[in-house]
Formats: sequence, structure tokens, C-alpha cells
Amino acid sequence: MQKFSGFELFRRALGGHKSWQPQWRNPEPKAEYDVIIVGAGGHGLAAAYYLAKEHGITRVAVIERGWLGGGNTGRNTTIVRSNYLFDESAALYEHAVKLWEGLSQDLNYNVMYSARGVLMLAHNHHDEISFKRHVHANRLNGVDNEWLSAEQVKEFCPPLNIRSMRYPIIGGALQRRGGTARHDAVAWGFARAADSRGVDIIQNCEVTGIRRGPSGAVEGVETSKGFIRAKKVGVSAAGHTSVVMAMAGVRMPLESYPLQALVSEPVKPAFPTVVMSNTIHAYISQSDKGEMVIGAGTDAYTSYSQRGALHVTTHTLDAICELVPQFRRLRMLRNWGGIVDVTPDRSPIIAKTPVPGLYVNCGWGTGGFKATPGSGNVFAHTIAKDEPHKINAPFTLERFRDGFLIDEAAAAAVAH
Amino acid sequence: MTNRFRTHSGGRIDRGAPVSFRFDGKTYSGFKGDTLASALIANGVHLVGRSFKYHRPRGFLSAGSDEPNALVNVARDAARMSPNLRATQVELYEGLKATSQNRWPSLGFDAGAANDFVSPFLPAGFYYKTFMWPAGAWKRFYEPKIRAMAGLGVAPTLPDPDRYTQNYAYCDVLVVGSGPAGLAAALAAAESGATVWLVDEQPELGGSLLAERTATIEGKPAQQWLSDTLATLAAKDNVTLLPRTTAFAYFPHNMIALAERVTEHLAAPGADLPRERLWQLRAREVVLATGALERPLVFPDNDRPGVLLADSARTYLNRYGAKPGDRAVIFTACDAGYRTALDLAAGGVAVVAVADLRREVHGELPARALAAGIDVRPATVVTGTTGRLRVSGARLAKIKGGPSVDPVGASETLACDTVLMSGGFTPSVHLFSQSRGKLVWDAASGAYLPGSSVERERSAGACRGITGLQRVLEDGYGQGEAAARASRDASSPARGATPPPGASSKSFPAQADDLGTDGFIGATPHARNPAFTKAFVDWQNDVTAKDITLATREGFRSIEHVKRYTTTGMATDQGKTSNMNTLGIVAEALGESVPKIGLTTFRPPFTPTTFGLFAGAARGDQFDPVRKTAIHDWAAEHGAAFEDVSLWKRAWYFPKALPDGRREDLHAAVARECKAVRSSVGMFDASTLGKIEVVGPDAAEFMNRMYTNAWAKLEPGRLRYGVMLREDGFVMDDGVVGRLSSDRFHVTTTTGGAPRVLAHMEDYLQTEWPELDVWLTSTTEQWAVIAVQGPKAREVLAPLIEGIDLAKEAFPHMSVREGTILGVPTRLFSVSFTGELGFEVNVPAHYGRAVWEAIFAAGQPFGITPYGTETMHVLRAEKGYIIVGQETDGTQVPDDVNLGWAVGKAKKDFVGKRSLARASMSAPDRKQLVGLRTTDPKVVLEEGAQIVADPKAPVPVPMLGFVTSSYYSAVLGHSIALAVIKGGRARIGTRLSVPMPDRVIEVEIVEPVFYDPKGERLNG
Amino acid sequence: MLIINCPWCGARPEIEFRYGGEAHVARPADPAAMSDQEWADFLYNRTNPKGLHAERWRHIHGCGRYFNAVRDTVSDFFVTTYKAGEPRPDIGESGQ
Amino acid sequence: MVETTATAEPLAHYPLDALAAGTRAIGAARLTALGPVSRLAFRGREAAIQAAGEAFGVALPREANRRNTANGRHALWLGPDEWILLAPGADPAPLFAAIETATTGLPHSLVDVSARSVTLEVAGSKAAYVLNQGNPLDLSLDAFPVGTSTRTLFHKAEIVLSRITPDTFHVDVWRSFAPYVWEMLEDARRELA
Repeated sequence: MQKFSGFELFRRALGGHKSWQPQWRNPEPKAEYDVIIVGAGGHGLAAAYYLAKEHGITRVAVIERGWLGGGNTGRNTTIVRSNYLFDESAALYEHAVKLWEGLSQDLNYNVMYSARGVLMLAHNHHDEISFKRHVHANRLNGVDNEWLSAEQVKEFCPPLNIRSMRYPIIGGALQRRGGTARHDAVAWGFARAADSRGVDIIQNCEVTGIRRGPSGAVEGVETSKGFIRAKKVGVSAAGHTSVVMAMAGVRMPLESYPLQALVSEPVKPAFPTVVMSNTIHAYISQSDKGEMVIGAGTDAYTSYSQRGALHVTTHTLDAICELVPQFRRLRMLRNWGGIVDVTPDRSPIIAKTPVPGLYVNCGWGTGGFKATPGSGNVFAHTIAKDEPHKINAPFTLERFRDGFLIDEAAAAAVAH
Repeated sequence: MTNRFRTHSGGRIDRGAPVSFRFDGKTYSGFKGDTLASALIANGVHLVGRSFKYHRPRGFLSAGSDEPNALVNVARDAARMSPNLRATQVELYEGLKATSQNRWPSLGFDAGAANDFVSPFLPAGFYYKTFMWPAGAWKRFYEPKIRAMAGLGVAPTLPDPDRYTQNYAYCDVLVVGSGPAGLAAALAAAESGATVWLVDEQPELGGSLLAERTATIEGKPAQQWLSDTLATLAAKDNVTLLPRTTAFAYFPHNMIALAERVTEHLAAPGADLPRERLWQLRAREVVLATGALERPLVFPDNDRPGVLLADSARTYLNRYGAKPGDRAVIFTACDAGYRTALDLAAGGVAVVAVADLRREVHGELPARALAAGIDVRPATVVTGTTGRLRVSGARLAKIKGGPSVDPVGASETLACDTVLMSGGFTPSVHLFSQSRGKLVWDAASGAYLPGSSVERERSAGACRGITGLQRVLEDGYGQGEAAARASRDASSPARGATPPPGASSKSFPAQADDLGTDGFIGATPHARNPAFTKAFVDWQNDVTAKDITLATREGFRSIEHVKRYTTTGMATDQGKTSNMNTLGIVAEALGESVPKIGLTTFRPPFTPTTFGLFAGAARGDQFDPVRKTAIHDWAAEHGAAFEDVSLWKRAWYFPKALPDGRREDLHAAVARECKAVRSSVGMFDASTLGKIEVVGPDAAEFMNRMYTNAWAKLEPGRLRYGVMLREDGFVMDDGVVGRLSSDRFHVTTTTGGAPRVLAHMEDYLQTEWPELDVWLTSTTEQWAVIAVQGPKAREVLAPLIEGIDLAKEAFPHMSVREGTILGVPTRLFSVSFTGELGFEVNVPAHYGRAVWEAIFAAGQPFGITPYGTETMHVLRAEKGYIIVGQETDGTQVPDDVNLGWAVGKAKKDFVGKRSLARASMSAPDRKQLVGLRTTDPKVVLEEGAQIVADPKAPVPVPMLGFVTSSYYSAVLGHSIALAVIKGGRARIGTRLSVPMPDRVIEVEIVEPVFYDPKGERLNG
Repeated sequence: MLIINCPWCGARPEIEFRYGGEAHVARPADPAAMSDQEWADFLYNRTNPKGLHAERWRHIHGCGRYFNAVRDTVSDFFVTTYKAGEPRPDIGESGQ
Repeated sequence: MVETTATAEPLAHYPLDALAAGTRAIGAARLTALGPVSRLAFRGREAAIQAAGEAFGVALPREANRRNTANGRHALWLGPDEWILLAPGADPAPLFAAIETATTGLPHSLVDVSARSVTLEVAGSKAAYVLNQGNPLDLSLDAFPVGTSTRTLFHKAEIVLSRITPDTFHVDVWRSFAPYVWEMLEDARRELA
């Protein structure tokens, strides 16, 4: 792999940048792999990377219907945090945050992980109890999260309006290690690093079927580029998981919803952190480019249309303008939608399936980006060992049958 | 400064109305009808901005909404400050103050321009390859530096005081764009009687006709025809004309979002007018007449101030009487360059030369240029420009072979002060693409054109690749007729067949220049070392041709990847001037055809759209409805503090004035209120509780199915506490239910749960059990509810109530009776959420305040004390009564919160029952509701605090449960808390720890009932 | 904002409606007779097709009625709406 | 519809009393808080519908979103088995009793909701325009003729909207939402001042 560094940049500049090599190959699929990952989003690429790096499995193909990183990875609002309530969730997301902290160096790709803090606003007593419950549980789980008074909220994020509003801010929970990362760089960094370890990333190749043998076990996948054999197939297809799993005859506890996001025109630094309000349904941060990056909850109905409704956007922006009324004159530059796969308990599924050789990583809902390295890491483990890592062991499909839900939504955590 | 570059006459500006304005602190003058851009150009000012990355000096590129360079800040005052406005769209008004952006210390000398010198080290995506060492330096050092450099304008720092409004509207035919095609379409539709809306982003309707100098339509000069047509349209009742209105997004089912700028152009907007208005317009049929955008040519140094799009220069000249310079060099790949050249020459601008990329030049326009003595040079390119803050010369070179591949010959530098370029026109298909219509590549014109439609929509004129004024007018008219016809047919399919050009029942004889479809996509050839020249593709984001080839070299093959890696097309113009040239360069680099490369998605909005427009009137108390009870004003008058509970304002506590003039704090007020209830009597506004009247012969059966409890045997006149589960077995809501008669139940719910519970009931009733004869009616707002609680409650109420015997035997605890109070009908409940003797007086809401006041007066001898939600919480916690949402979080089954008794074991089924049968729902380590006592009775635990067995255990510390409710009980003289703890009931009597950041609090697990465990006080 | 054809009130804007999830997921007549897996299928598993989807809507800010619709989840266009209790119209396979 | 202008009884308080006192006179869209009326929510099976209508004195409309009127009383179709019955006078008890008697034994539900909501009037040449700032329906006379009544939305509040004359609308809104609707209507009217 061609090394990236300031020195290399300087050296190649002298040659007019003509000597840079492709960051990844554009291979045709081979007839057979040890593992096929369906979906070249951040999670799928990360799984491939860790299969190669940590488990020595390099005969891996990542198959992508469109272009790599073009789904939710390239559409999300890039928030990273780990202050989840339940032990199981905290362990999973904290695993991810620890990987984020060294990811640029590990991948030799600047993913711009910026721990500028994630601040969740409390607007009423119920929020306060819920956030304090998170803060205490997080502390005992070794996850940083602290309660701020309204004044401390204002001090940490001066642009916020905390008083003259319909639901004044009474405090907030701050995870200082939380923040943002550059979404495209995550996909590209994992792609480049996986490719350099021998992983084939096959773009513009649609999976049309999952072939199962007489025993029921997976034999490979049918694609628009022909049949590709593999004894292990990991599905990491986000909003399309139900569709792909149906090819193997597996019904999923998932529904796919549109999730919208938008950015403003760029302005000079005016918002120092990530702020989320579940009570009034909006979150905001400012990108390195200067755009205000804004999102909210999902639209109301299941859809694969990758677009949402205007009335959802208006509610998101009326909330933002309530929180930061001086931004009313900023302007929306771009608005888009993704497809998020939502489970009944709003926690992901990273697990084996009833089909031997078929694994699934899905159900990340509106918050999958933050887990990218951790999710890929434990999914790789699950595929390589044919058993879950202890971190993802609770995130099974069977938990819905048995009632062992990990209900972060019910626990009044913010939905993102 | 005078308008040295103003023509002597002509244009649509009002020369009788001079306007004075300031730019970067300097005063200039212009005319009414000018944009900021045209006025500055008339004053000879071209340097108006700095680019995003290299801070290169920039001038105007275009005259419209596609402008990437001339972004300014316009401020009416400190709060009314708008960054990033395009000077080309800012209408001039007296006193306008604009400043340039992204420069320090000044526009002429910008320290950030140092970036331009190190630009070889800052190629596309450079930041992905560096700034990684040492770990952590990104966030601490590099990122803040980059962020400070990035960004364009400065965000306002004061809340925006302006108003924004929103309107829903409907019409038969919406026409977007008021150029010739749109005008003709609107005319045709309007004549058919359809309701027609014609919208255009510009301040004046007319589109390209506004800049016509020589064309004629139906024998009239084009501008005369335009004003006649607008007058015709304006006179029709069925036509709505909206200038200054951008159709910015196309939503499913023909809903178009329009942003109308109402007051932005006024020197003194009145306070009653909104700044902008959002129209959510639903059109039966849409005609898109959005025209075409001129493409720049990508040649070295094409970004110097003074380098403009040729047709934009013509617009400045003809429409605003503003000359782009004194000496123009024109670089063109189509006939538009000649049209501009001819108009410039007529307007007194010297045309030094026309360099035409095409090898052979023929046709009427070039011939007229030659005839006019203009130096026309076929097969010639511009390979560079000179000058620093303004272009001073253009280097021209001859192409030896075909345009894109062959080397070029020796160059010659021509002195000039403006370079005008035209790469042809790109049909504006943004809205069509947003509508999910399919674009098709038209090889003949080298453009993506609208293919099949998804919505009831059709394109007309230049946006579908039609050229020539007469054909455009006739196409517009034909589309307008077809749209009107289709709008009358409700059964019309989603897409109407688009009529072919010229399928119009009316002809529009017109004389005008037909520019044809020639043009160029990509980077023009030059002999300079491409690695060290900057030929800009995306002006604002500083993306050059070589950045794009670098991306392809690095393996970014998808156009979406190229866009993201280089940021081309991601600036505030969203690629209007750059996307096609990017495609051309990528296609050439990859050796593919343009249509093989694909297209990036056209995302809304068409142009940047103000946040306030979306927020509309929703701010402050109008952000969400503020729901107040009938008794709210009384509480406010009596000094209550309020808390938000869902949309409601609830009295939280009633602080009394202290002798020293201060008021009690929460703690003191609650202690006093609690003691009053326990010792005498208190009153509480419980009106926000949800209420549902369940009526019908099958009411009891329905209740049986919806609640865990058994209802069949509940006698009329009695109350029962009911528990409702979700189908997954978890507690959803609770409340007291009264049976008024065999077929009528008065159900209460939690305050926040009311809408949810009603919807849940309707769901089952309508979709699972439609056969049940029972109906649900929300009565939350019908009844004001006054809880009178305490040992003296009966004595207070008895004298006021008529028709109900309040004696204990006649009206036992958990009963309901109907009677009157003050002559007002009441449903009186004997019920307690405090553990004391208690009643709840339900009266029609209009009488709530009067009845409250009467009870307050009647209670004076007993010292009756109004209390709020905080005291209510303490009193119920002393009794171990749960609050759904506080002791539960959606993961508790009834037994977890000691409500197992409320589950009708004999019932065959109820919502949630099957889920309770899962093994996990009765596991011994489930968290169970218990009480907590702190060793130090004064210590009040923090709600949400976690409970552990061993606070010294290493992280992650195993947690057993958490504190759900915690208060100081003034009545008991010690703190109390409720908690849910794994296997909690078996732990009663044991001790556990609550680790806090600064200390560990020891607690004893106790029964969750702290006060009157036998319930003796309930009966008074 | 979609336009939804309420079987009772006719075409009305989406914000008057509330989405109700997949249609024709009938509550079992005898839940107690079901295995945990069968019960979980009823509670949680959904078809979630990319394509035609039979789904429930309620005209909550209108006539209040639940009804069913078949909508293409790719385009969000409705194929038909029909009253609760009526069978799913035969308009092709769901999903792709 | 049912119009009384003065507060009928000394004990009653209405949520718009204070707001209505301070409203601006804007002719193109006049805003008025109407006085109390009796409101009954009637639900029922086919068998009960006719009996209820006869007892009420107004046949219950069977056409969606229509309103029948007779002798100052109105029956509003809100759903296929749901009507709101409006009658002058603040005391619903006699009417309630009459309908209950007439429908005894027939499957139905009758609930007094007189105090649940209040009614306000928007009238003038720009009434529909003002309402369309928060109401998403097509309020043209073709699509929403006189005699239409329907439950719908005004911004974030649910309302029952009725067209009384081409330029007169009544808005029935739950009492705690009434100030919000009023303020939003005031905001919407402002540009017409």
C-alpha cells in the first residue's frame, strides 16, 4: 500500500501528483472466496478489513450494488458517541470509540475523528432523570459522560439558546470523547486498507440470490456478475437487509425507514460541538468545511425511496431554529435521505442466523455510523470463528423470541 | 464613483430612480432595477470575493442563481444579517450594505491567498493523506486551523427578528420559469380556464426575454410582447404570478415547494409582512420551463475577475445597461459568443477577438460578427489570462487538430479587461430529476434531457433541449395546453404524453437568433504543463481539471466518488456551472463516454433556502401548543411555578411569600404542601390526566381485552385501578377507571399517555375486533379534575355537593357518583393518589375555575392548601404508588413493579398476556420495584443513580438497578426512594451501595410503602 | 407530503394520517397456543419489501378510520387503498 | 353555525376570553370567538343512526365530511359512524336525555363533549388564505364547498373546520389548543393589516 503522509504529499507534489496509485483495485470477481460480505458500506468494509487483519482471512470479497460507501455511510451526519445506557450497548459502542481513537493511524487514512464532544439536551424532569441514569451507568461502565447544568451547557456551547424558548434547557449530558468523523474517509480508508490486504471490492455488482445447499447451508451468492461461491456470507446491507435476507428465506425483525439529513451553506466556525435534543427532535454539528450538519428522526413510513417529506424537514428546522435562533437566516444547501433498518428494540443484530454460513449485521437504525469500526470488528470475529465475540453475543436474532430485548429506545436514550 | 461602465440608455433599470448603496464600506450608486452585481459592474467593480480554498481573487461569473463567486454578506442591522448571498440575486435598495467574505484583512489583500502559493501541496483530498501524526493532533491542532480557513461568510450572532410564513395552496397548472416557454405555457393553460401559477426566481418575469435586444415576437419587439403578455396574464382571475419565487424542491404527488422572497428587496419592509413565504403548492399538472444554464469553459486562469460567462455579460449589458469592461476577448464553443459580441459592439464595448473552439465556423451569427468587423478566430483557444485582481490580457492559441486531443500552437496575448466565455448551454433539469423523472443522454446536443416522467409533469422549451425562440414559444404553448387538458382529467395517469415540439394550436412567429446546440464539455486544450496550471471547474470550491484527473488516477471512478473526493459540485451553487465539465473531464480521463460515467443526484433545494422559511411561525410559545388547564390562570395568579409535562403546563409547586419578601423554594413549599395534605386537606389540579369514555354494549368485554384487569364484575358506581400493556407484555399505561353504568366506562390515563392510549385502543377496536359494539370518545378536555385530598376532604366537599351522599358507607373508597356542585354536573370519584382520604371532582371544563375557587373558599377553615405535581409525586412515593414513565421505562412487566395483583389470572387473553408467558418475563433476576432508605436519613439519592453490590469492583462495575424516584419526606422526617433492583424483593432487608462520583451512599432495601402500609387512612 | 386516498374521505394530505405498519398481520385468535417463535414472528418479523407493500394507515386527523393501502416502497406511490377488513387486492407480488 | 356571542353563565370561563378582547380589526380576515353551545359526540351502528337523527331533529349526514342543518341545529359527519351534534344553549342535558331515550337498546355511544372545545370564526375575503397558512386542505369552493365540515389540522393542533358561507369558516378546537390556534391565526392575518 502506498503510504500516505505529509512527506509523501510533498514529494509527489514535486512531480505534479502524477505518481499516486489507485487507492483500491477495481477487480472482477473470482469464482470463489472464503467469505463474501454483501454491502460495501463502512460496516461491510470494516468487517472485511478485520477479517484480513485480525483473522488472516484474505480470500474475501465485498460485493456492492452501487459504489462503495454510497449508502448510509455517505449520507449520515457522522456522530460518534458511546454513552448508551445498557451494559451490552455501552460495551459495543465503547469498543467502537476505542477503535475510532486510533483509526487514522491504523488505516493510514485521515478519517478526521474529532472528539469535540456530544451534548444531549434535557428539556424536562423526565429527560434529566433519564440522562442522569445514563451518566451514572456510563461511569460505572467506564464510559465518559457527565451531567451539565443549564449554565454549564451554555458555557460549553455558547451559541445555544437555553432560556427563551418553548422548552427551556435544564441541563445536558456531555460525552467529551464523542464527536464526529469524516464519513467518506471511513469508507475509503477501510476500502484501501482492506484492498491492500487482498480483499476484492466488487462495485456495481448486485446480489440477486443466496444459494443454499441440500443441508440448508450457504454455498454462495448469485450476482449480476454471475455466481460466486463461498461457504460464509455476511450480510451487511443496512436498509436492504430484509431484501437480501429474504433471498435466503429468512424473515427479519426489521423495517426500513427514510432518514433525512441536511446541511447549510458553509460559514466560519460558529458551533463548537455536537448537540442533540431528543425532546424536540433535532441534532446539529458543524463540519470542518463549515456546513451545519442537521438531522432528526426517521420519516413516518417504511420506504426505500431515499427521500423524505418536507414536513419532516420543517419540524427539524423549527427545532434547530428554536435551539439556535440566530441560525434562522442560514440557508439549507442540500437535503437528502437514506434508508435505515430499524429493529423493534432499536438495537442492532450482529449474529449468526438460522442458516448455516449466513451471518447478519443490521438494525443499526439511525445510529450505525458511530459503531462502524467496532461493528465490523466483532462481525469479522463472528464470521471467522462461527461464534459471536463476547461484545456482540447479546445482539442475537433470538433475543426477540426470548424477550431479552436491549431496549435503548424504551430507556429513553436519544435515538441516534 | 460614477457609473462609468453604464450605457447611455437602454436596459430595464429605472434611470430616474438612483439608489445609493455601500460595498465593503465604500459608497456607490446604482438604479432601481439593478442587482448588486449589475450596479457594481456598472461602477467598474469586478473583484467581489475570494475562493474557498486558495483565496484567489474572484469576480462575477454569471448574472443569476448559478453564481459561484460573488457571495456577499448583506446586513440591515446586527440581527438581520445574511451571509453568502449571491450579488447577482441581491436587488438594490436605498442604503443597502454589503460586504465581501472569506478575506482578511481586505478583499484586495487577503492573507489567506498564501494558500495559493502552496497549492501544489494541497491537491484534491490532501487532508485524507496527512495530519495524522501525532495521534490527537488532528483535533487539537490541524482541525481548528482548517476550520478557521474554511467556511465562507460569517453566521449571524443575534436571533433573527424577521417573520416567515407558510401557505398550503392548490392549482391546476404550475408553470416554473417565466421565460418564453413558461409564458406561453401559462398563457395556454390560462386561456383554457385552468387555475395557473407562474413562478420565477427573478424579480421580474420574462426570463431570457428580459435581455433581448433585437428579437421580435408576433411582430412586436420581444420586450413589448413580454409586457403585453404579462398584462394579459395579470388580468385573469385564474392566474397567479409570483416573481421572486424559487421552486426549490419537487416532492411526491406533485407537491412543489416554493420560496417567495417578500420583503428582501424593500428598503423599509413593514413589520407586518413576512420576510419570506413558503408555499407548499399541490399542482394537478406541472410545466417545467426552467431554461438552460450557460457552461463555462475550463481553461487555465479562467477565474480572474473580469472573466464572465458570455451570455451573462450580455444580460448585464442589455438588461441592466452595465458594460462588463471596455475591451472584451470572447472564448466560445457555440454561437452564444457571437450574439454577445454583436450586442457588446452595439453597446460600445470593443470586441478584441472571438476565439472559437470549433474548427469551422459558419452560420448567421458568426457571419454577422464578421460583417461587423469583429476579429473572428476559428479553431482557437484561450490558454491563459494575465492580471491579478482583474484580468488584463488573454493568451490565444490556435488548435492544430480536433479540440480535445491535439496540441496547440504558439500563443499570442491580447490586452483586454474582460474575457467572456461560452461552452454552450446545459438544460436545467434539476426539478425534473428531483421529481424522479429519468434523464436520457442526447448525443446530438451533448446534454442530459428529460426522458420519461414519474409525476404529472412535462418540460417545455430550453430545459428539454429546444432552441430557437419560435420553437420554444410554441413548445411552451403546446405543453401548457396539454397540461391544462390533463388537469381536467382526474383519472389521468401519472404521466401525460409529452407533445412533440411545435404541437401547439397557436403559432408564434418570432425573429431571433437560434444558438443551436453546439458546445463543449470538459477542459479545453492547452500546451501548458497541466500539473502546474489551474483551469477551474468548480470556482467556489477551487476544483481544477487536474484535481479531477488526480481523483480518477487514484481509482475514484464513480462520478459520486469523484465529486466527494474533489468536492466539485458541492459548493453553494451545487454544481450548476461545474457538473457537466466534471463529467467531460472524468470521461476523457477514463476513456469512457459521458453517459457511461453517470450523473450525480440533483438534490433539493435548487438554490439555498432560508432555515427560517422552514421553521415558519413555529417559535417560542408557537413552537408547540402550550396546553393550559381551566385552573391554570388561578394557579398563576397564586404564584405557582409550572413544569412542562408533554404539551401541558402543570403547576409544580405553590411557593408562598415569606415575611422577608422572598418566596419559598421548592423544598420548603413541598414540605409544607405535603404536611397540609397529610394533616388536613390539600387540593390539586389533575385536569391533564387523559380521559376516555368507553361506551357501548360491549364496553366491558373491550376493557377486558385491553387491560390486564378483569372488568366484567366491576359494579356500576365503582372504580378500579387498571393496567394496560403493550402486546409485547410491557407496561404501557395505567389509570383509574370508573364504571358509570353497564355500558359506560370513564377511563383515565397518564397525562403524557393520553393520545397514545386512545390510539392503541382504536387500533385494536377497529382492526382486530370491529365486531365489538363499543366506541371511544376522548373526554380529556371535557372535564376539569380537582383532587381534594386529606383527612378533611369530606368535610370540605360535603357542603358543596348536591345529590351525592358522601358518607363513608354510601360512598366508599374507589366509587364514582354523579351529582352537582354549585349546580354544575359532576362526576365525583372517591379516589386517592396520596394515601389519604380523597376525592376527585370532575366538572365540565368551563366551570373548572369556578368550582376550584369554591372548594378553595370552602376549605379555608381547614387551611386547604393547593399543591403541585412535586408534592403529588412525594405523597404517592411515600405510598409506593408508581408513575408510569418514572418507575417504568417500557421494559417492565406488571410484576416488576408490584402490579402482579392487577393481572387477571383467570382471563384467557388480553393484550400482552402471551408475551408475559415467555420465560424471560418471570426470570428471578428481573429488576423489581423496592424502596430504599439511606443510612443517613438526610441524604436524598439522585434519581437515575445506579445501585451496586460492590462499589469497589473494577470497571465495568456490575449494576443491580437504579433509583427511579427519590425525595425528602417531610412527613416522615427522612429521605425515601423507589428503585428497581435485580431480584429486589428477595433483597429486602439487605444493604447495597449507590456509588456517586465523589462518595458511596449506603442504602437499605425496604418495602416500597413508607407511609401507612396498611392503608388505614384511605377511608378517612 | 403524500396524498393519500382515504376510503371514506377521499384524497387528503399525508399529515392528517398516521402510518400503522404492515397490514394483514392479524392478531392470533389463540395466542396461548402459539410457540415463542410463532409469537415472535407475529410481534416482530415484518416483510419489509422493496416494492409493493400492504400497509395500514389511520386517518387520525380526519375520519379516524384505520384502512389499508398498497404502496410501492420504491416510489412511495400508492397503488390502492381499501377499507379495513377487506382482503388485499390482487395486484401482483409484494417485494422484489 | 350555532352562534351566541355572550358568555352564557357567570360561572363559566372560556380560554379565548382574554385573547378575543385584544384582537385587531382586519376586515379581510375577521377573527371572532363564538359563545358556548351544546356538543354531543354520537357514535353508533346503522340501527341507531336514524333514531338519533330523529331525536336530534337533524338527520345525520351519511356523506363524508358533510353537515346537515335544521332549526339552528347541526349534525356534522366526522367519520362513518361518528357525528358531532351541535345545538344552541350551554346545557346539553335535555338533548342528551332525548337522544339516549330514542336510542335505548340500539348499539351506540353518546358522550357530552360540550366543554371539550370552543369555536372561533374566521370570516372575510381572505379567510381561506389565512386558514391555509396552517391547514393543508384545498379550501377552494369547488373542493371545500359550503356545508363541508371535517376534522383536520391547523399547524400542530387538530381542529374541526366548517365552511359556513363562501367567506366564513368555523374552527372547533379543543379548549387547551384554542389559544395556540388563535395566536397562529393572528400571526397569519398580520400581513393583511
